[in-house]
Amino acid sequence: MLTNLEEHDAIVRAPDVIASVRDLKIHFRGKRGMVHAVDGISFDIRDGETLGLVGETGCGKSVTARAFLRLVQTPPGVYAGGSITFRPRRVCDDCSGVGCRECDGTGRVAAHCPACGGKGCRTCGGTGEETVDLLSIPDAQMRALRGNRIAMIFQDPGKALNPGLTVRDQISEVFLQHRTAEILAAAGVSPNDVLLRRQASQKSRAFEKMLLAVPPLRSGRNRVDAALDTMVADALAQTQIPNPRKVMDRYPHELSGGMRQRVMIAQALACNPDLLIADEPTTALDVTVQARILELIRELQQRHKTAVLYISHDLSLVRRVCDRVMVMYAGRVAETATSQQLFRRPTHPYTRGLLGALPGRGAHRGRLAAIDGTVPELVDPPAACRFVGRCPDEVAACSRTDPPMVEIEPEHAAACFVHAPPGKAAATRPVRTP
Amino acid sequence: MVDASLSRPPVRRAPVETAARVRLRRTLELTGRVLSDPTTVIGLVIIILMLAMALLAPVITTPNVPDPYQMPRDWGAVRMPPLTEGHLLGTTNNGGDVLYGVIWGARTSLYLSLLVVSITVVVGTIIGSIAGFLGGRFDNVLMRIVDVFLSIPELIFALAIAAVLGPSFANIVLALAVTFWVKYARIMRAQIIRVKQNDYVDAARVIGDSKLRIYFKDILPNSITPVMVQATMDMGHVVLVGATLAFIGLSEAGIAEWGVLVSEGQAGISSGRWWASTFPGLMVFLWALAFNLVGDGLRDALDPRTEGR
Amino acid sequence: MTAEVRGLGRSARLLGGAAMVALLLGGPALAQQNSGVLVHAADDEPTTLDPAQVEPGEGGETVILQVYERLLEFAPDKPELIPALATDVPSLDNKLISADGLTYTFPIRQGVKFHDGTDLTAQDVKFSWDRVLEMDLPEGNAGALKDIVAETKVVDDHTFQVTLKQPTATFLNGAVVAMVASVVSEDAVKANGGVAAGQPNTFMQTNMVGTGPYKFKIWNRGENLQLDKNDTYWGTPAHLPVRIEIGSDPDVRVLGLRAGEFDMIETDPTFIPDLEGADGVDIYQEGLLLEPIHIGLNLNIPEGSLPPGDTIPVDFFHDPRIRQAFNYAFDYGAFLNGPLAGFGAFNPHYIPQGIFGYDASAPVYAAQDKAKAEALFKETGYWDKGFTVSIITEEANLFAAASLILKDSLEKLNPKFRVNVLSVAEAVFDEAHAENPMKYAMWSKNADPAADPHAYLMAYVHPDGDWGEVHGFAKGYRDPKKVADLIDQGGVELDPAKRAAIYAELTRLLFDDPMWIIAAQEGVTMAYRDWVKGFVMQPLWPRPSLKFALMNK
Amino acid sequence: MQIRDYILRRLMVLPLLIIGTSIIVFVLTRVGGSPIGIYLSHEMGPEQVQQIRERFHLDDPLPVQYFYWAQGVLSGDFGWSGVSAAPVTAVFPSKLAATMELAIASGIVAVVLGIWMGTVAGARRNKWPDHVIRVVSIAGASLPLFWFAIVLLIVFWVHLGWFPIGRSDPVIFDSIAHPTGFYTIDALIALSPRAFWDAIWHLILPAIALGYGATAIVARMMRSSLVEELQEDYVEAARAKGLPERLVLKRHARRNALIPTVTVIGLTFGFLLQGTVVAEIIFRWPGLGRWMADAVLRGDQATIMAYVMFASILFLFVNLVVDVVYAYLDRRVVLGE
Repeated sequence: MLTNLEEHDAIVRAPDVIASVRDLKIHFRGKRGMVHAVDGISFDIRDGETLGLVGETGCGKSVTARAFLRLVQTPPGVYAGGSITFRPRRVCDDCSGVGCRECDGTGRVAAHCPACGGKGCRTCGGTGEETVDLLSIPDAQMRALRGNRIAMIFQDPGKALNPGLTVRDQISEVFLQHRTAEILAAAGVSPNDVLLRRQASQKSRAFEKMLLAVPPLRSGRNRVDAALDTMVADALAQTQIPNPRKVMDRYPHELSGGMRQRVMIAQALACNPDLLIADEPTTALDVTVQARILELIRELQQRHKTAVLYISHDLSLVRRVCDRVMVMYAGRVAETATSQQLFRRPTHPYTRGLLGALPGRGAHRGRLAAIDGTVPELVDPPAACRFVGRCPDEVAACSRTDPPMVEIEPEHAAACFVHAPPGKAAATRPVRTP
Repeated sequence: MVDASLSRPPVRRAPVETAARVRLRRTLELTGRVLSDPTTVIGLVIIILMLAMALLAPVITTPNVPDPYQMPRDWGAVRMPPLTEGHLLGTTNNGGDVLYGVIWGARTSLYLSLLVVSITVVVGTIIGSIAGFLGGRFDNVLMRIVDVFLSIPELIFALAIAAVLGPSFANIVLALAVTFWVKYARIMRAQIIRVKQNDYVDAARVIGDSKLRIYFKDILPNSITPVMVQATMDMGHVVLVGATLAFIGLSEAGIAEWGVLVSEGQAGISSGRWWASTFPGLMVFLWALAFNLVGDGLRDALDPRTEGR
Repeated sequence: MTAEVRGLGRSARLLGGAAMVALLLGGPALAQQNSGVLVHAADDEPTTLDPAQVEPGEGGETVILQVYERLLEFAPDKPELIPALATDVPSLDNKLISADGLTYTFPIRQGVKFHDGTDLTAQDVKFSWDRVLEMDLPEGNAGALKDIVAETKVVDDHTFQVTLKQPTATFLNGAVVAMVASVVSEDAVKANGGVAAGQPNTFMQTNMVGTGPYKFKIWNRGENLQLDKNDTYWGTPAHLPVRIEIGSDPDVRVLGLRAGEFDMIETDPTFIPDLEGADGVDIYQEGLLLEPIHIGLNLNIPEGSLPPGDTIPVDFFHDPRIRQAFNYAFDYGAFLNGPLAGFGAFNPHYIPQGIFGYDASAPVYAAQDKAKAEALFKETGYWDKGFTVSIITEEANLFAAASLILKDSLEKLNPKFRVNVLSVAEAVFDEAHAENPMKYAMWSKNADPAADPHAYLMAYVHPDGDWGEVHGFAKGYRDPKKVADLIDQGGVELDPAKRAAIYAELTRLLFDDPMWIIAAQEGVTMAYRDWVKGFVMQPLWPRPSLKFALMNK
Repeated sequence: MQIRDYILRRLMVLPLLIIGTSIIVFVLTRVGGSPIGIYLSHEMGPEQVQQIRERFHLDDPLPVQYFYWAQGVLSGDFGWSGVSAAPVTAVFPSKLAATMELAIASGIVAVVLGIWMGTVAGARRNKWPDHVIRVVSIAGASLPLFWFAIVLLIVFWVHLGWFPIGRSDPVIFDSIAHPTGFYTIDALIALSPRAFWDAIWHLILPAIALGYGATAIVARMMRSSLVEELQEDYVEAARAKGLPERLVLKRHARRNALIPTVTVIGLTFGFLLQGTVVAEIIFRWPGLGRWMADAVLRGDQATIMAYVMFASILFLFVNLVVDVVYAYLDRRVVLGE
């Protein structure tokens, strides 16, 4: 699956990396040409960390996030190049997912590479861990990861929950898709019972449902349902929803925004995923609720040591939540750094502009510094810094070639000819990992 | 939050466009969008051909004397098959030239649809505007009347009216007009109520514009679009329903009208005389199809939700 | 049994498309369908089955003809009287008509049973006739008896006697054979509502207890009406039960006949060309209907009542030259060859071909004569003035076609002439038609058939007759008195030669003084499958007068 | 507002609408002319005509005439149907059953086929099935029923002989009892496969002719609402949960897309109802539509009134049911808006 030795190197050097994006390009076929929504970005997500992905609307951050689940609609989208490698974990044998010392409390352990059985080979980059390229695995394998190893929280829980199904129906789908064996075990049903197994994996057809409504078979169905209910209730309880058994029977429109987002989170974390993608999870919520939801995500993330890709346009929020931050602009990475570094020493003029636009940072009350101009159109862009035209510091080179990512200090890199000139600092070689 | 600047960066001021320029640009954009859909273009082409046929009817045929809307009946050449000399598409039971009927039928249909649609659009728009703009009791009474009209399927209503008025072309026009205005009144009222709530209407009110001026300057231009889409579709629909009434037997004797021709011609189909009703029936189909395609395209182009369909 | 055969036919039809195509492309003829029943597709749904209520010419008559019987009947294939419930046709010769022509005696057939099992007696006949006279329903044909009959009498169980108000040449041909004179069962009527003046009998509207070769079985409104064989019929029993399919459109009947689902269909001549040459379809096209298709000219238009647009003065048709000009202008050939598809005959005047008194040598309007029409219009001054006149007609039938031809004829003659054809719904036409005075200048329909010339002349020619009064013929005839006298003489003249001479004179008189445009006399046409044996019909009413009992397949 | 209150409120408005409809139709028909013609024949004299005028109160002012009509209706007398030569109420039930059987059969064809077509088109948007279905459904909305039905008749009855015409084989029809008037149901009650087959056999062609247009309406609505639903976030969320596409489509998108589709079923029903007039003429179907067409051609006002009233009441009722079902299905809807 991986073809480039250089890519392996990156993974070898950082064994705690759970997902690794290399030169990802996602384009959209538009009426006037190819829109380069994501145009060659590279970054890693480390196990258990929270990586903030910041940028304004249309900079490609949501597209990047969806690429992890391969949810970008094709057409009009096109995966134009690059890779996303991912190391799915499996449930810890010792504690069956509850969390023990063996698995550092996460309930997950690394899965052995199916190609080499853990000895280390090319496929797994020598780590011996199972490694997949999310952009090239078959659909069935992708579906097995979705909601299971990689989960997603959407921006507006009001829209991302199906209005026509109860909370129970929606959360139980996750279990039905990924935890069939557990459901059957909890219900005390033999895994060989085809009818019930199909029910517990959401494969029943209409006539099977009718069969299952007939008295002798009904008890089995009821036991499966009861087991499922318990799992759903537990998942909801994790998010500190009071009265989970009652909430289960509600339709989304009967719940408040905060409650809906809790349901969404419960659904996302139901299978204890390795990577959680949170796409502006608090934007659609009231300010007061936002804080609590953030707190909840943070707490759950720490408890499960789940890696989180946190997408936001809100820098102040990112600063509170994230370990590291990546700033995107017009489909490119502008700057990556730890949160502290970024706020202490913003390097890319765009990052500086963003920070300048934050209230309470040097500007007078009521006067926010704005970045002049608009985001460039991304239709077949030329080789040049994307910030050209809006940048206060631009030089001639900016319009001629793409600026490479240059490491300024450890963990901190930027793509700017002016502020991170290639060949100037000690670490002048272009870096892939921040 | 306060980070609105991020999600929507302030726009560098573009050169100011006049309202007229904006309208022109929008129209051009709309035209472009409409024309980008091949089915819409097919519809437009059919419409243009139909219109050409209707308008040029007196040129491409020899009009029947004294009334060109009557079929020219050649009683000595009844039931002639197509490609007979002088009767390219054959003749009817009464010796009427099918080609003449097809061509002048387009003119009759154009006449019918323009008449009905213009009457109903004007009446419906006025009534709907009054109801929506004034509101209150007047609105209530009007809308109850509209409800009553809408509680009868349109063909049945038109059928009942045409039946009572007696079979004639004018009565079909009348029956369709009585039936169809309601739709426009309802659309227009809903639009006006929606548009009325917009800020620019309030703004105009604050400036002190008169009600009539507000109506014509701000409300009407912004609410007329759905009416126009409906009118486009109805140009086809009117002919379809009108032809159905004519088929049932409510049009005039001997008139060059497609529904009448199908009705006359159906008697002969079993004996292989397919032409007398096939061609006119096909014309009704194409006519309705064309306006439906264009109306559909127009609606999609105007509706942001279905963009990129 | 029937259904099984039918089912078999279906599966055979389903066997394969290829076989079907082969069949269509001139393979073996269509297999006989609906065996064991005669399927007749009728034009009209009956409105009533009661002879006392049925309107002449209406769909119910077809059924009444089969189930009820009358004292005398017309022969199956020609307008000739034959005995039915009476055993003999009265005549002066056999003394059953009294010498003064006022008393008719009918010997009643013995051993005839009604369908309910009761015996037929002279009392039933008297009851039937008296019932009609007493009910006197406006929609029915009571007048046929009421205007003539003075008294009915039961002489004995099997002898019935009628006394007339005055000698009437048309009594046997016009009244005795009329459907209204059908003999019904007294017991059945008395048991089901009896007789009430002016009130229809609801039992009799939908039930029939007669003596005919067919028994009434069921009437599925809008679908069919079924008749069973009467196994105890006094005469030759019927071969097959009958199903009358009702209410289908003319073209559907044509299609059904071609598909073999119908054994015979009622059709007007327009459809005959469609059926000619069709496999397995025979067409009956002999004889003429005795109901000339005519266009009425109103001489009695109330001032200001014409439809908008009409420019003619109300006395337009008072001028015989105008009426003649119209007669010359009409394109007779077009009507005969177009709508009638050649089935019919030019009919010059109001004694149709096939009726006593028809004069083949009389001058006729049988061809368009534009020159004469032009000359006459010029003479009256209308050639240069022009005019617009409306003609009212029922829509989409032969009458409408006649109106269209008049329109075309006149408008092509002179573009200043405009004829508006108002083709209206039947009810609208009927209302306009029934009004006196009538509010339209012209209308188009056909005449009511009769067996005697006097009936035609009284209805359509006599200045004091039905239409003569409504249309004010007295204002238009050059010599109205002479017309009236000739008709009156003809009505009482019992010597055929003298009577013929009177009618010949009248005919010539009417050629110069026409009151109608008579488009044509329609041909009798029926289409039937060739597997129907013994198909016969005769041109008089009821139309079609088919005796189903005689047919087999 | 509770669904129950909503239904009650709608039910209270219903009679007003019906009365309003009856007044409008009554006035319109009477303005056009007197209904007397259907009762006349040309043999009648002026006295007889006058007698009939009086019998039907035709010389009274319009409101009085309406009063008589309404009074009759309330006592179950819808007048005398001239075309049937019987009281309206006597012929109505059997014709109603015939028409409803046809309309419902077509409706089933339209709903099942329409939803299927709409789903396929919506799910494979801009692929060839979508284009085909789009053309088929737009054509369906433009196709003159009177023409389409004739073409079907010619091909399948006259030329191929695959399907019969009419509603039944009279012999088979008469061989079973008709407690409901619905031929198919009666055949099932009578346990007669032969009659049931006969009923279905006769239904197919008219149901296709009539159902095609309605199918187009349903398919179009289904497609557009499915397309809309497929763009909703919850569909993406469902995919993100790992659901296979089949479940995403059926359990999530289609279920919600059906809700707006329900609303067009009311509209479709009106379409079917008016279509029966034409279809019944052509297929010789002994129902209300033909009855109406006859009445129209013969100017039989009592029948026209009765039919229009029936149609509007049914139409109103179906729309009420649809609205209630819609409100029940779509929990987002705010009642009374």
